[in-house]
Amino acid sequence: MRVLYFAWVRERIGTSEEVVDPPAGVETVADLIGWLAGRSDGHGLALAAPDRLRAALDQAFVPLDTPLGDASEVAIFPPVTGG
Amino acid sequence: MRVLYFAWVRERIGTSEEVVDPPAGVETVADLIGWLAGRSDGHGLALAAPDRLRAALDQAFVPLDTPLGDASEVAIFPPVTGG
Amino acid sequence: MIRILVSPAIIDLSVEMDRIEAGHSAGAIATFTGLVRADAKAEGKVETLELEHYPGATEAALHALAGEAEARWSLSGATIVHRVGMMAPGDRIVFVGTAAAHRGAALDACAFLIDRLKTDAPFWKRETSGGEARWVEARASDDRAAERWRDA
Amino acid sequence: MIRILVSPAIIDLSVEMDRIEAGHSAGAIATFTGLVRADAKAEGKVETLELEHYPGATEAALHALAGEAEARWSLSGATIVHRVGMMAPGDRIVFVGTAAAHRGAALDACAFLIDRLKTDAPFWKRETSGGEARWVEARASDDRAAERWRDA
Repeated sequence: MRVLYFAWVRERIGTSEEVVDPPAGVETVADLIGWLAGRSDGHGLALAAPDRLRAALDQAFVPLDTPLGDASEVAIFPPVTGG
Repeated sequence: MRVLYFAWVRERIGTSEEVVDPPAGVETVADLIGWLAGRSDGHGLALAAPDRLRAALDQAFVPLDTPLGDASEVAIFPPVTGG
Repeated sequence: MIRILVSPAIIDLSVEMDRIEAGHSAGAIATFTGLVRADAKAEGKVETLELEHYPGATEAALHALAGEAEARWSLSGATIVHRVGMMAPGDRIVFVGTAAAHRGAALDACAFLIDRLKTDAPFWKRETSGGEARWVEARASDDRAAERWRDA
Repeated sequence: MIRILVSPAIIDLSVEMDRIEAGHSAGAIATFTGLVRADAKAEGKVETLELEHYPGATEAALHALAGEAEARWSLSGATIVHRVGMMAPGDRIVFVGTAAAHRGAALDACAFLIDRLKTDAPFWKRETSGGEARWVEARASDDRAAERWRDA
């Protein structure tokens, strides 16, 4: 599974993209965020407050309680600020 | 008093402007329209239906029951259709 | 900064867009452009559109509207350009531009100006189609659109 | 006719205005342009604004919004151009243009697109002022502005 990070999430983690293989039990986007938070201090800092995070599965915005299903690309980022 | 006509009011009357001296008793814009209607067949045709007419006194839109006061310029025209 | 222009010249969008952007630190610019439509009528397609106006009174009415919008939405710029005389389908009739710090103000002020211009400024349209000229009738929907700005 | 462009190039208004006018018989065109404001902050004036986006997903989100607007307001044209990368105060960030037969549709669709773009498209702004960079926070007012289009 490819995970993409944007804005300050990307900066704190120190990478814009990584490939991960989450264990069984990681079923939703929120589960994935909780699991990713343990990968490094940077991940912990970036992902500590899930209420400040938004996500997309295969490029479509989804709520954090959405099951990962067979998505191949997950993106995690702050609320958007375009326009 | 200068009277200006626009659009089909102007076309039916056959002039865009005339100077008139209405008699005592012509107190409102509606009175003036009624009096002007008798000046020619064209005036009669143009001014027969005051509910289809609008007016301005000294270049400001006014309801037809507005007193002429000391206005020096009266304009009579159909509802506007700009934009 | 208010700009009012009533003229038979073709409306130059690049000039108007540059002016509304220039000289102030607005964050948001909204514009509306009205074009002559080649509507199919019973008589055939519209061939020409002629715009008559009331010189002096028209400019004054547009200035008053722009001033009202500028005060109500704290605009940093308001432009109204209206063409008069003879036009063909596709030609620009009117351009309205508003500049403000934030988008809500610019968008609302732009809608206000075009809605109120339709009822408050002395212009009259005459269309020619199938070789026949006719004066365009005012529409009740325009009165209602203008009216909604008076409640607030 | 939908046109979506996400690019680091300066937004060329005359090109965009020509495109939205051309090729259809619209009577009404509405546009919105967002500019980088040189807001005074506690840290000083904004010096640069950097726009990050999610390549692919951003374009898809803008296409979806334009398609929704086109269907809802029977638009004959919808354009969204969004700049990304490094910008300075006064630069254009975003241009939205809508073409329709009548003004109400063009104006409403234009407001819809800019309101919804703010919440539905993956862009992130980073401002620099006083030499310090900071990520711009999302605003609750933007969520409310986007929300009003969901009732109807």
